Amino acid sequence: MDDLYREVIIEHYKNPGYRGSLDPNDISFEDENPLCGDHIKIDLRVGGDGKVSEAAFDGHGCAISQASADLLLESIIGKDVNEIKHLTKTDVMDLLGIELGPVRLKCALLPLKILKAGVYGLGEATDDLLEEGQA
Amino acid sequence: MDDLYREVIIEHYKNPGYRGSLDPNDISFEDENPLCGDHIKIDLRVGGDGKVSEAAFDGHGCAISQASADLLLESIIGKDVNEIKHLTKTDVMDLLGIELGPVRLKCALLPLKILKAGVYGLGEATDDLLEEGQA
Amino acid sequence: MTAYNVEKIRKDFPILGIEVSPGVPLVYLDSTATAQKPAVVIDAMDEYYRTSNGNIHRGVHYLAERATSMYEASRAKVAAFIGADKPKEVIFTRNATESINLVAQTWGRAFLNKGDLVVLTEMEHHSNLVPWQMLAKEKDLRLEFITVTEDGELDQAVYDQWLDQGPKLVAFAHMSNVLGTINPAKAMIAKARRAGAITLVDGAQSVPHFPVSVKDLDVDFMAFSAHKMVGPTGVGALYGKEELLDKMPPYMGGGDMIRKVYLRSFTPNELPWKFEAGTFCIAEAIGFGAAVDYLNSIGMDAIANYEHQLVQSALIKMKTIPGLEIMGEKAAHRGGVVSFTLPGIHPHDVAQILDQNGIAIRAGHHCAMPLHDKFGISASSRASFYLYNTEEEINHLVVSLQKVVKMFS
Amino acid sequence: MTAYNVEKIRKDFPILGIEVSPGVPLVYLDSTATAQKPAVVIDAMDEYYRTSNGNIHRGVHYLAERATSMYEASRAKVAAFIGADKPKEVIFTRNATESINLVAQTWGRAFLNKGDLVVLTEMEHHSNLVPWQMLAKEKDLRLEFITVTEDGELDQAVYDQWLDQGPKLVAFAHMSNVLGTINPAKAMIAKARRAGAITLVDGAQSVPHFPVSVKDLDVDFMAFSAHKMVGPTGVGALYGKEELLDKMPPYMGGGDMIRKVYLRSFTPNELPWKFEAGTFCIAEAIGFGAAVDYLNSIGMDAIANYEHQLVQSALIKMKTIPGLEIMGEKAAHRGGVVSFTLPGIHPHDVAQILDQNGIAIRAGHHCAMPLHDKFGISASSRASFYLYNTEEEINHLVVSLQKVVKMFS
Ligand SMILES: Cc1ncc(COP(=O)(O)O)c(C=O)c1O
Ligand SMILES: Cc1ncc(COP(=O)(O)O)c(C=O)c1O
Repeated sequence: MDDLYREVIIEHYKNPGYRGSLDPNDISFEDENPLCGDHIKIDLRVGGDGKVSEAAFDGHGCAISQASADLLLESIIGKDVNEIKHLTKTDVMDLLGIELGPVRLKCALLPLKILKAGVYGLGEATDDLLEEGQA
Repeated sequence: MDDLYREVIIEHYKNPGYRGSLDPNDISFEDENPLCGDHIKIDLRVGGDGKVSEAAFDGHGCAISQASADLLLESIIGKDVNEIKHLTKTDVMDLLGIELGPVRLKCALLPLKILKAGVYGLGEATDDLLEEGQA
Repeated sequence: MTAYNVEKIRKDFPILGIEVSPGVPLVYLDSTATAQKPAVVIDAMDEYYRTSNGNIHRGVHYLAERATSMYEASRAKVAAFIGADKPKEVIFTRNATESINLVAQTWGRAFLNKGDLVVLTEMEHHSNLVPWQMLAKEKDLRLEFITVTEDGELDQAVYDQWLDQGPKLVAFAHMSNVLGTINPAKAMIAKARRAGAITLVDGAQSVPHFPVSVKDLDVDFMAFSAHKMVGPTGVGALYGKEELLDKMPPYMGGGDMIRKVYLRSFTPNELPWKFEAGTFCIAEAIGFGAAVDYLNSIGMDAIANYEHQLVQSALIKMKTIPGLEIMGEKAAHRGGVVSFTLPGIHPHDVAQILDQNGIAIRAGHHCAMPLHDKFGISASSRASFYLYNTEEEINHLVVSLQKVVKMFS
Repeated sequence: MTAYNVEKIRKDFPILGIEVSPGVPLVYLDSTATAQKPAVVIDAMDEYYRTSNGNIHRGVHYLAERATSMYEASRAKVAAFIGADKPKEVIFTRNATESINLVAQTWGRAFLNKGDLVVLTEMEHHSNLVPWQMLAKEKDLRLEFITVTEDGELDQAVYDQWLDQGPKLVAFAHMSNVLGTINPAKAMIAKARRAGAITLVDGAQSVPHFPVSVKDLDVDFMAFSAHKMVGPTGVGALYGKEELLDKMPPYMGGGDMIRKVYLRSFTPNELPWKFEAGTFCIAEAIGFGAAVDYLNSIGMDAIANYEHQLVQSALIKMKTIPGLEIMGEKAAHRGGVVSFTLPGIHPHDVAQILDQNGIAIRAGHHCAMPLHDKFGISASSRASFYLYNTEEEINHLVVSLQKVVKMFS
């Protein structure tokens, strides 16, 4: 029963490295998954070189959504903001390393949607954002 | 294939004994079965003794409804009007001598409904009239 | 193209082997009312209940996830079958009737106003009349009708006149369930669009019988039922263009169609679920998907060709019967439906006598009373053909009709 | 009374024998979302499609007549099951949700007016909230809510206050799908009647689980779904008192719900068909009848007793888990539903980890967001029990929950 909740997920859920908030910040966006009440806010600071210098998330929800947020932020530190636009569903699934059914997929992908909506400066975090480069 | 359309039905359909109308009359009522467009009007003359002295039906429709009307009128000539109130579904089925599915049953019973609605002086010919003595 | 093997197809449909009474095999000529189901469709639902039944969308367990993915896979199949771009443009409903009511009650109530013109036709099924009558009464709309010619076709000149008056909606059957007429939907939709009208096609009789592409038609809404296309009862579909569906208010309220609910307000869910309230027809949708797979395995072109042959043959043979008149016989394009009358013999009697010969045809107004009024009759008999009918069945029909005529003469 | 033989009952349900992954048998604790189906129900529909499929009401042939009588026989069975006097007081619908929408859109739109008070409760399923919110918005009605106490019961003093204000309608769940609370429906209905209000009971969770008689309740409307009472998806029912149903305008327009149709007007059919437009859920209604037969064969009293034992045992055992809190634990009358939270562990995680142990429970708001808001949480986990669950399954649940707690600690 434990393969799905690989230790890494429980670990990132219990001891997240990027939990918190950044004020001031350059990019900030929040949204939620009404199905389960997962709520996540992501703040980014971007350096003069266009690269993510600091990142933090806040909110509450299931282990999958919180671990996904933590792993995702870990993966983008130092990356060019434009690179974030190319992140997809697959990248998140690789980070989590597990297979998920449709309902839990929404939890796993919520942080990416929020991150991309913030980077694109959109008003809404839609499912389209989970595909390559879409806005 | 012919048992259901016993000769008597086709015969009464093709050569009805009671087709026509009575004017003046003592009781007259008409109605239809919207499902198949069967339309029947029944006129009665009632003697001073309360017995049906003359009867006639007019209208159009399937062999079953028309034969049923003809057989029914044939059976009530000379009967007390109050007796008609006691006629039921079973009486009609006995006259026709065949078994019918629910749709055709409506055709077969239309004349009885009309007859009873007329005798009871009702505004409408409802299915309740097919049961014993109901009004 | 491999030859059309009707005997092989018949074996796929368990019911086609029954006898209606000892020694009297079933001859099913009533597919326009409802089609028979191949074993693969029945089995798909059976299998669903035996191995995968769970409530959809909200659950995270094995069965809920299986059921959800099967349900949504069926939606994708149905969408592909009618050439829709996106599965979310296909809303599951109970039947074509509900699909039309949905449009009337959501799009219609939101976007039609007093005095607006809605154009229908004289050959509509009650399902594409009554919902508009109800709405017209509520909102004081104006309903006008494209007349039907002697040949059983829509009078395009009359249609043009109504278009000149700027209708807001044009709604018509792709194929008449009485006359069999196949209306020139693509051209009619193009004209409606130029006149600024939204279009709804009642595809209840077209989608089951020949290839239909909503994209090619460029139609705004299309309604159809699974049970008429070898699928189960209890499920149908509404196709709608995304931008229209998006603008429409929800239909029924309840579980699944919401995003958030508070005591006094709610926000609706996304497409397509916005229109699917409560526990939906899950097994039925899965059966619908299996039906579409089955029809695809035969090929809609092959089915349409075969039916065309059957009906041409039926028309020729039926006309040999003295006095038999066919409604809309001369329509240029017609599908596998033949409605007819016999002088002095009520359709109910015809149907019942045929039934004793094992032949299932329909008698009555076929849910098209106004069309029958137009032809000056209250009822007709209707034989209809589908992928599993045969030339021998037509022969049997014709011989039996001859007997009926004899009985009454 | 013969002893309740759960092992024998389990054999009637094919799905209960499956494994969700090799070596992991299914433990189905999600019957509140949808129940599993016994073979007799699946087979009844299968058999219908293989031997009796035809469109109902209008046809005179063998299949049409068979289908019609099977469909109407099911209506009579469902009516008898809920103690209704007349089969025509039972309208088939898609599900409980549609039943409630039907009342809102026909009775509600016809008889409720600006400012009228509608009393609901804080424990309603979205299906008994959203339809009234939609109507309230349209007609400017006033919605008020009977509050839920800490113990998970309806606050009858609050109810009395609303009754003093002369509500036109009181609508509430007979049993909560989250708390398991069984509300004192009979007393509440009697009070509503004295106050002059029409009553609607959402019987989605009561009718499947204990004997319910509309006559004894003297309720005006009751909604329920077949799929929660071992029947198929795609069919539900609305019970309504004849005199009310008679006065209501029709719901959807189309075939079968009409008596006569002209181009610009129609007259509606009699009860119950007035509310059943288009080709209805024929096979599903037949499956519904088979489900009712099955439940009767076990006995609703026996089922209720057995479930009561199960849930009492579950409550005791589950409370041994550190930190586990049960919603509405102290309700005086409760059915076989246990919703709970574990500190610091999201219900979705609980459900998913249990799923890997083969245990199907539900996680989320269970279509009752306002109730969760009231309890200050956004989601809960829910285990629910039905006639086929066992003590061993409860033990398995408890052991697995202990593991979950350990994983997260
Ligand atoms: C109390 C209650 N009411 C209504 C419903 C809605 O039932 P359905 O989804 O079958 O329409 C449910 C089930 O989800 C329920 O538990
Ligand atoms: C042309 C047409 N439209 C609509 C319908 C209604 O279909 P359903 O009864 O499945 O809703 C039918 C079938 O009866 C039909 O033939």
